[in-house]
Amino acid sequence: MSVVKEVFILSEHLPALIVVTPMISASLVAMVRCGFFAWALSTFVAWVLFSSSVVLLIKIINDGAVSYSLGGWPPPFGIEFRVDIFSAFVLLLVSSIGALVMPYALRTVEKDIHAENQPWFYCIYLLCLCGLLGMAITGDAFNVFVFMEISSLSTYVLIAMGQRREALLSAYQYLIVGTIGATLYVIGVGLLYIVTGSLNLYDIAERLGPSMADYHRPVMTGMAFIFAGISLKLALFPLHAWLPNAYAFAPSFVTIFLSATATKVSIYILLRFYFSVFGAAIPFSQIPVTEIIILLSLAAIFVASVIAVYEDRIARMLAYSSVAQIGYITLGIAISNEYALTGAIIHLVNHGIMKALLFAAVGAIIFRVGTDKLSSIGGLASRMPITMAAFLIGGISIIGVPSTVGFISKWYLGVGAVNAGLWPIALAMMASSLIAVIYIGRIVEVVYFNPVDQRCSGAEEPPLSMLVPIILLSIATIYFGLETSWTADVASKAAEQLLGEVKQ
Amino acid sequence: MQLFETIALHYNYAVTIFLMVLGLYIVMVCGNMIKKLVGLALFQTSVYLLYISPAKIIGGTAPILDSKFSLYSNPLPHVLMLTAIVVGVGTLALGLALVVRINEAYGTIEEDEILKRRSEENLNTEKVEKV
Amino acid sequence: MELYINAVLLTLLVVVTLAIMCQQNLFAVVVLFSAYSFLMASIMIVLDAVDVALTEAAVGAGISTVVFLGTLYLTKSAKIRSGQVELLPLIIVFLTGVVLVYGTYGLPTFGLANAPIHMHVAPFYLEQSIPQIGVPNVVTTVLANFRSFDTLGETTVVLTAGIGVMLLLKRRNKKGGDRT
Amino acid sequence: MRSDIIFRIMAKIMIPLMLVFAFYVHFHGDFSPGGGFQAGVMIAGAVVLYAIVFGVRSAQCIAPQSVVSFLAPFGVMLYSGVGLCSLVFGKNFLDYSVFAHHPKHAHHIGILLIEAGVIVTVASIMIAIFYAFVERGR
Repeated sequence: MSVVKEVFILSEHLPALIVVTPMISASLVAMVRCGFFAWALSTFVAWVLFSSSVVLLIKIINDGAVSYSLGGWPPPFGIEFRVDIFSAFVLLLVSSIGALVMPYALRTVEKDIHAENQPWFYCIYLLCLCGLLGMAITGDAFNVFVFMEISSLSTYVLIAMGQRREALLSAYQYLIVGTIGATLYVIGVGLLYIVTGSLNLYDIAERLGPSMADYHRPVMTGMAFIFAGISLKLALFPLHAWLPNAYAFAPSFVTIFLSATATKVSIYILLRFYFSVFGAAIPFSQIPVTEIIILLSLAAIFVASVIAVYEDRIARMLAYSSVAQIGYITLGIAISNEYALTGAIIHLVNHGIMKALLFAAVGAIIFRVGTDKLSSIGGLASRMPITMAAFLIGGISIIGVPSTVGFISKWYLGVGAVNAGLWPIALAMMASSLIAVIYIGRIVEVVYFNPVDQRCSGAEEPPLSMLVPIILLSIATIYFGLETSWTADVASKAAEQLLGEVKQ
Repeated sequence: MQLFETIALHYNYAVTIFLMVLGLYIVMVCGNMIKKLVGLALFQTSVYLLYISPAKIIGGTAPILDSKFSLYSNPLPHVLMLTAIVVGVGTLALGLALVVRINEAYGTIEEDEILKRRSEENLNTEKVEKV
Repeated sequence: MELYINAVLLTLLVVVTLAIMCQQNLFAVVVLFSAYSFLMASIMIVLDAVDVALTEAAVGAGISTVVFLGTLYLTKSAKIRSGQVELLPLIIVFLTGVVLVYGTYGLPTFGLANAPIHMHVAPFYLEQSIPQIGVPNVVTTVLANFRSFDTLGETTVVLTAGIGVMLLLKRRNKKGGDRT
Repeated sequence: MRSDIIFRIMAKIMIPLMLVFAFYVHFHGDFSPGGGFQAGVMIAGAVVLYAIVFGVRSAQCIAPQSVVSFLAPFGVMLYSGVGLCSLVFGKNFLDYSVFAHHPKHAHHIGILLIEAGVIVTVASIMIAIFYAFVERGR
């Protein structure tokens, strides 16, 4: 009986626990400093977080949004955690990827990171997880900044842990760009705070409308700065220059985790501000960003895809493809009718799943062959059939073939574009899929049809601890491509709710 | 005198913007990694002025309550900027640690020199592969 | 009066910043940055932000300078080559400046007690600090009570940065520097 | 610099003063400017001064590397432990009212505890960063 009661009390405090658990376990890992313990505890925590975000999402679907005031101070005086369907969905994405990559970490981290540094590495990983979850859960504009910095600082370190010296350089460049982005965000929040006097996102939204009359200019400038700052963080074209190197040189475990989560959480923040804060206060017709975002997204989709075609390293190719896929998401946000927005939100998750799968497969290739250069992995499919089959599944999902997750999101985005009367955009999306066919096709050709390269003649399937996450991710890619009731329902509910907050 | 006062009232924001712009310029133009971080620090520091200036009330006092005063400046921006200072020094330390490691790995901290070497290396490896 | 002290200090700040920009000697840049931090701390005192001033003096002028000097020592670098003026950064910076001027021109007048920033949330802190918590320093109250979670996050940021630096710089016991 | 007598004497006078001032700033933070963060940086400053004047080896005798890197996460642990304490007693995270019956006392205890967490983490991290840079130069 008392156990039930305790569980009930805990579920009441779930929002706080989701953020604090990784924080505490990170400090525990750093205090104990034993390699295997660090991995075991991180894995345990990641799976606990995964299950608690499932519980949280179910609870929110049944009972509606949850507000949790930290320190017992009611908002706007204290910091508030506001979890609605959308944030719970993003929490679930982050924590599920965080949990899925943990078994994968065991062997790759052993290989990539010196034994003495492993506990600290896992500590930093947990802090990164904590920062990302905190960004998705908090309802306070400045608290977002604090968690953004926790996640960014840990990301810089994680990237710098790469084997090659270029990793240091990309980490440094990311540090410069990321800090500029965060500072621009703080400037924007500061301007909003000066004219509203509040930091709580929902309180700002309420007070923004009345203060627009007197302070039109600062509000618009604040909005521009917030959007510019977040765009740097989410690598919106043409602010994407940091991303390909960062993903290509980081340890493969880090790349999988970051590619699936880091930019997605930034997109979540963008959506939060776009719909729940500015959209709720200012009629959209007065926000002149829609056309700009559509143009930039189309440019991202085409330019990044074309660059991806000419890349020689698979990791960089996939990184450029990430920039293109982010373009799809921002496109859906800009069209912002119900279908397109649902498509954008599903694509957050779907792209997370398929990019994690692709990078996991590339990580396995690097683990066994030692390189991911196209020129030296010819005929690898005969040596690593399961890994390459998983890669193929991820590849056709990137292209958007039916029965994969990639198709679902593109379908919603396309229907959204058509509903909005934007036929050319729907056609452009189809054309861009053809470019994806080229770059995925290049890899498939080399791997399946070229003679076996001498470098990978000794290669074999990766160890089971790496193979299981790869297989799970490829099953997810197909399962959520066929059985859409789960993802699409939640996403459309989230989209409905976001659009419901917008002032008409 | 009136003119002086108007200028003085707008001076805070003017200087804030100047510092921001200059900091950003140093970050973007300077090839030296240490100086780049100095520019970044300037950019971050200018935000303190943006937050603290509007918190001030002329004739008010610091927000430490006492029966002798009744007008206090706004304490909330002060708290936010304490956090920002901490974040700033964290970023700086991390950036400098990266610079030290880059210097060990490449033997220089000038960005353009590193890029030049990298392109030379690329040429060399291509030659090797062709042979 | 405080307005004019403020103006003089701000002007000094601008001068130091310009000197930083033009200076080619890295050691001088670091020392100037330290001076900049002290000036910033003085301005914070004029603007009644005493806690921020104390922190900026301790961190900006103290620890940051130590870390900068440590890096200079480790990288053995003293001079930098002067970069040429590039067009694109200039345009971006100019645009940012224009947008900022546009935005800040409409802000409430400096130093007025009835600006929106003083009307919402902040009065609650000032009123409730003594009756509810019994601490006269409102900055401490907000830091440790009302927004204590921010402070937890801030401490975590410090931890992240510190562990990151240790991870990057700590020599391994056996053979270090096996990076190719 | 080890042989410079002026430095050594001045440091011997300054370092205790710095430490006393740091603790003043920490414990008097309720009534005057300051708090755990500023105090932590000052303690770190005292150790840095000691290391500069008397050598890093002797500084590491007072503040050993292992202790420093153990205490840094301990501070965060202490801080979040306070929050968990509130949870255990059924209040929201970081609600101090669980520590005593009288709300003002409870807040005092709460502030004291979390500031202790902050000072421990900040001081040890700043010292650790300094050590990391110095050790790299050997």
